[in-house]
Amino acid sequence: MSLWRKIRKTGRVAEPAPERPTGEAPPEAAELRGSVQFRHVDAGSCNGCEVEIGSAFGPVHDAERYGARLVASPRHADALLVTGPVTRNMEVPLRRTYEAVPQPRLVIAVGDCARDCGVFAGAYGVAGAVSDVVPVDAEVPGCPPEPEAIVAALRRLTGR
Amino acid sequence: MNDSMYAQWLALACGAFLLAGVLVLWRRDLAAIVRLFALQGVALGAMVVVLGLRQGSVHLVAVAVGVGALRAGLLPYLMRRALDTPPPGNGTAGEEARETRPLVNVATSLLAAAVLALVAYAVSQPIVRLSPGPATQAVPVALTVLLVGFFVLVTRRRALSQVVGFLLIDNAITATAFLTTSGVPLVVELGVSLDVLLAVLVLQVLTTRMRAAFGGTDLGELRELHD
Amino acid sequence: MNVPGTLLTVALGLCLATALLAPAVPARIRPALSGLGTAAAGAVGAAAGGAAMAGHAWSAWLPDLLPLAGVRLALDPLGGLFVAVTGGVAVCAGVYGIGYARHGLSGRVVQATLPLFVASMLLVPAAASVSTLLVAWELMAITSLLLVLAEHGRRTAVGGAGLWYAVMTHLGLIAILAGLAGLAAGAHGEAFDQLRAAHLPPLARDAVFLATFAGFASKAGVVPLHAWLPRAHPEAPSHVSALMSAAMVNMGVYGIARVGLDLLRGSSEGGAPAWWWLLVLAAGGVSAMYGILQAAVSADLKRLLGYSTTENMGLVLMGLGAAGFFATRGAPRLAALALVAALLHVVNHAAFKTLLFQAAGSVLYATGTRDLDVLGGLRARMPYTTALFAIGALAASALPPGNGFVSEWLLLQSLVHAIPASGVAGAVALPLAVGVVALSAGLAVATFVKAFGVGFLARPRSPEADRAVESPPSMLGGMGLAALCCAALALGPTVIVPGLARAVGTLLPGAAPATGPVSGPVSGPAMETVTLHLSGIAGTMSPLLIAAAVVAAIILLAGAVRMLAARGRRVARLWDCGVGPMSARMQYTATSFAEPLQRVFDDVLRPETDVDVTPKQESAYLVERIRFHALVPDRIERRLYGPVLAAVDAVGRRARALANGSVHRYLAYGFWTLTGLLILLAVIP
Amino acid sequence: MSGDLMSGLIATVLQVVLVIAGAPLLVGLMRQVRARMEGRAGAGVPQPWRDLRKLLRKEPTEPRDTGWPFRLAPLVLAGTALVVAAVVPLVSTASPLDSAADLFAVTALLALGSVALALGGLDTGTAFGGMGASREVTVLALVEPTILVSVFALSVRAGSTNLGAIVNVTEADPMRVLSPASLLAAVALAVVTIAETGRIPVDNPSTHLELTMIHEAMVLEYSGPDLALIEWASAARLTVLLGLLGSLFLPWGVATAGTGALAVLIGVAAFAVKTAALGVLLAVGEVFMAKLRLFRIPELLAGSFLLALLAVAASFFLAGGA
Repeated sequence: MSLWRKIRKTGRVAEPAPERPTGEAPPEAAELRGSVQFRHVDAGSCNGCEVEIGSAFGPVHDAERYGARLVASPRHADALLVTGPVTRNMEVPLRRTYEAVPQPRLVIAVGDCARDCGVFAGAYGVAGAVSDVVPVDAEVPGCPPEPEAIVAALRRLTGR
Repeated sequence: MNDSMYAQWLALACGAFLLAGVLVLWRRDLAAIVRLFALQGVALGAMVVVLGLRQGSVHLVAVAVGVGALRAGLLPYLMRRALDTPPPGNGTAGEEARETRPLVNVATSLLAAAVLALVAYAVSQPIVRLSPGPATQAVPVALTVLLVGFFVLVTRRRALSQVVGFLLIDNAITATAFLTTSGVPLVVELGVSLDVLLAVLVLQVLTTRMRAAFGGTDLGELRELHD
Repeated sequence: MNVPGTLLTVALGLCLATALLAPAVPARIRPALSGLGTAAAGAVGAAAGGAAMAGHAWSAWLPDLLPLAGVRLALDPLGGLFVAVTGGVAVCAGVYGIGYARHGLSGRVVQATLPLFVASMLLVPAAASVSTLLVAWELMAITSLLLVLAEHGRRTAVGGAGLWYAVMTHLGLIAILAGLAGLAAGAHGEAFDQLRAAHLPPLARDAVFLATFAGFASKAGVVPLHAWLPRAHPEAPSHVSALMSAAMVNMGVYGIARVGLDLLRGSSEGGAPAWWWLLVLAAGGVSAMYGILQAAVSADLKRLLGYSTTENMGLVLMGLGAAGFFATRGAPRLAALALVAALLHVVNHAAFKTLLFQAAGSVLYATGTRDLDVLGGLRARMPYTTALFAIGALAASALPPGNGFVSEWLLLQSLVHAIPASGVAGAVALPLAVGVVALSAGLAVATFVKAFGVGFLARPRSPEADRAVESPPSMLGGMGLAALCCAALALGPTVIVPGLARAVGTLLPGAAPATGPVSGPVSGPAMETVTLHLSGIAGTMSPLLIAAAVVAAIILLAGAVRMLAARGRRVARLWDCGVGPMSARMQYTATSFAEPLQRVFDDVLRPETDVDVTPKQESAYLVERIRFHALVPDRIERRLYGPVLAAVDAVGRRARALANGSVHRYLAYGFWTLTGLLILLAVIP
Repeated sequence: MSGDLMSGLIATVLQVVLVIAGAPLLVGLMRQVRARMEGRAGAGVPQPWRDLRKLLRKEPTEPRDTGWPFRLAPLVLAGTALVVAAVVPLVSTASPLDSAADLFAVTALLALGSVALALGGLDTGTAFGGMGASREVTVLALVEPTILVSVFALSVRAGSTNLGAIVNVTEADPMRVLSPASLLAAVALAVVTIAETGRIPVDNPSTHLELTMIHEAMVLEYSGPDLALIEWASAARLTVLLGLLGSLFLPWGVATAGTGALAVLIGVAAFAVKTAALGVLLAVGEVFMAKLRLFRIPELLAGSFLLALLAVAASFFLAGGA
């Protein structure tokens, strides 16, 4: 009963949906038409981006309302959500994860580290940016990126 | 109240009575067990009300209200209070509020209850055959609750679940009395209820004392007194 | 001599001829001769049984064949059913045995005994007097024992299994002998016709029933008399396992039905006591539950199948017990329905268990192991065996469109509709019985998903499994025949049900109308001919239509998906979370698969697990090796037989003190005995 | 006779189409309800259909070392769901297939689908596939007694296990729904439905944590149209089972034999409303519950078995019980 009361009192916490983001979507996204499943790969991130991704899929930003969803297996996924500079240990796994995604597949590099290794550029354990390992279709800048930016990038893929 | 309505309402009340009884075995949370017991009190009251309405006896309805108030109101209230009293010392409240490790595990006790229900049905057939009617036919229900109460008494560790087991037996006896004779005299019922009240009070005092002495109400620990 | 008589004689003659010829021919062609002879005898026997089921009764008295009483044979529809089932199994086993015997089983004794074993099993249901039955029974026991011991030189476990089997089967024989002798004494004659007319006092009648029930139940592998079954069936050569598990255990069922419902008919005028049949029902229920539970946690493929036999015999006994019980309650239609369900399950079980044991034998033949934990990956290496095992597993797990489903459906129908007719005892027993049937069906699903999924699918877990190759054509042929029987029984049970109804008619006279309780082909639209209609109660089900509908739906969906799909299939690397490669040892094994069930039924199974951690020398926190050892013992065996064996052992040790080697003492024993006897004779008037 | 057959046939076809089209919508509705109660906006009711449309156009993959069990599993799962959707009386009791399958056959068909998927999971040879299969069949085995004993309880009243007969009897005497036997059986079957369809508290359909998965662990290797079939099939099984609960215990509006087109239309509407209502109820319940630990599930199932057995008992304990 107390939970019921809490639900009634809290009501809707999701913020009103902002304008649909502009900018062109990757050509593969056209086939997905409003439903994109993401498999998240942490290629060596400091977990800052993970917190923001969590918040993007949380109730306030609610990325799920645009047809995006996180899934447990790359076989179920349409796109990879890669964070962090690609460390040497994660280079092969990232490539294999990409291979495991059925066609058509997309990759989003989330955060500055994923785009260009950020502050870790040239570090001995880093193999390179995400685009050095797998083809990247969209990027979200920021360290860490704001949830709004992540949601906007997801929306460009779902087209909603 | 026509025949089929009477039979159906009585069956419903008996069904709720039975369900509340066997669900006591399912729940581990002592607060939930007390709630189930209160629900059973309501069902018992409703059963007597149906019987009273059938016989057109205002007296029986009044008794029903009394029974309901005692079983669904006062006794659960007392048990809630016993439950809410914080244990002395730094609390093992989580341990205390749950029937964590019954002597017979929950799944097995549920299956045992199923068998008990069938046994109760089989052994009460002679009684039913004496005067078949919707009320007597429900005697197996009361008998099942009695056996389940006994089972709770035997297999549960917490003093409070034991109290509930004892009260289940009492509820079952009351139900049998009403179902077979369609009502015991008010005085007898009052006397029995007072006895029960007394027993609950004694057990509550005992529980409090046990807590003070052992810091818990696991009756298994009483064995230490023997050693 | 009429049709069934001639055919049965031909079948027995074929068996005998094969047994005599087999030792004489060279070892190279001996398996072929023996196998083909057995198969031919089986086919003729099956025809004899079929003719008897079709209503051609036959009986014969050969006074000179055995001293004192002579041999009495008769075939009625009930006996015919069991003869037919035995014959069918023998056909499959004979064909299969040709290839299987190449693995060092072409010896004279084994190849000559096989047809004799089949002959004895054809004789048991055809026996029409106590002495004939007992002789055939003993012949069956001895030949099967010889066959169980066939591989005793190769594995040490065979000897122990043989000893268990020998002791238990003879104790069973003694029980049957005692029971039937008691009945014969009361009837002043030992022919079955005389027994039927006998009037025994109630106490003697109960004793006869209990003794014969114990004896026959031990043959059927019913708990707690099952201890020999999970030992002997795995250790016997696989086609012998098939014969034992699919045909021999049925003889126990036959015996219980024959004695309880037929021979004791005269003694139980006015109805047999209901507790007999409740006892049978309870024994069946306990066997079904316990058997399938042990099968579910077993990792030995053939032991699993052996325990599954116990389960299925349990289900059959539940049907039999329910039938007897309903008959005592004056509900002949329900009784007939339950009996039809039981007999149909006998037939179904024979078909799928033959198939499964033979497929397990092929796996053993190809890999040398029966341990599911090291099998796997056989789908690619033995595609036909895999597909055939899948058919058997589908049937054994009682799912549509398998044939096991049909008989379990009938059994459930008979149990579900009986409440109003069966009084208090029924009201208590039947819901529990339904629960038991349901749980055993559910666990059977788990068991066979494990056996098939772990044993045959995915990747091999050992080099032996990796090297497996497909079996020779004769073995595939044997399995294929059994699979065909399964398919036919699954899709067209309405065809054999009238025959079963006739068999039921011999046991429950007056109960079954001429068309049977489950009238198959009735006039009406074409759809009706493939639907099982229960007369008296409203229940219908059509196995053929269900199978057709499922196949149609699958084809429809496959077509739709192909039409809508935009891209072709791609073979990809297994998803191993990107690290890989995943070794075959990372797969779930049979033990791990059964672990949740084992944990749920912890209180019943009491598994013994032992974790042994050896730390490195440098630090207690670094582990060098972890050994995990798990064993699920047969608890009933341990608790019940352990004390008995210990007591026998103690008595034996005490008895050894009597024999100390002194000749004088032995002579003294004789002297004292003689004197004692003389005194006893003098005292007794 | 032929007119009856005709209207029954039409009703059956309508029913199948309704389940095919409506099942994803039901899942969407349930997700939407959950989202709203969690304060989110939700993806909208048609979202599952968008997912399916996309999955159908994606590339199916097949891991190395897998074979026909892996390929066949989605088809069998979806095929059995389709057959069950045609057999059970959701819109009308006059289905021409009604005599082909009763409640026993329906549960066995659903079990066949689960078994196929479990074998598909085992065929991949991954640890998660085996784990999911093992748990799925364990739950399946323990659910079976509850189902069959509940069927027993329901059949006592109708004297038959055929679904059409049971629904007809209930529809003729709706007050029977309020009897203890019926209520207990309803609760028991509701628990079974939850366990069979892998909803909270038995399994969490939206979990991402492999170690707690039952159903999801078996399908980790499927992609594209195969996955679409599996997702559709689980939605269809949920729809059919909820619809069946509705027909058995709230039979109002189900068309019976010999009624006209209007009755069929009413049946369609009633089925849609009832199923949606039950789905919403289930979704709301899920918000308030946590997933049970795997080894607490047997307790839940033992409890439901007890309820089913009491339902049978109540049908002969109590005068007004049946």
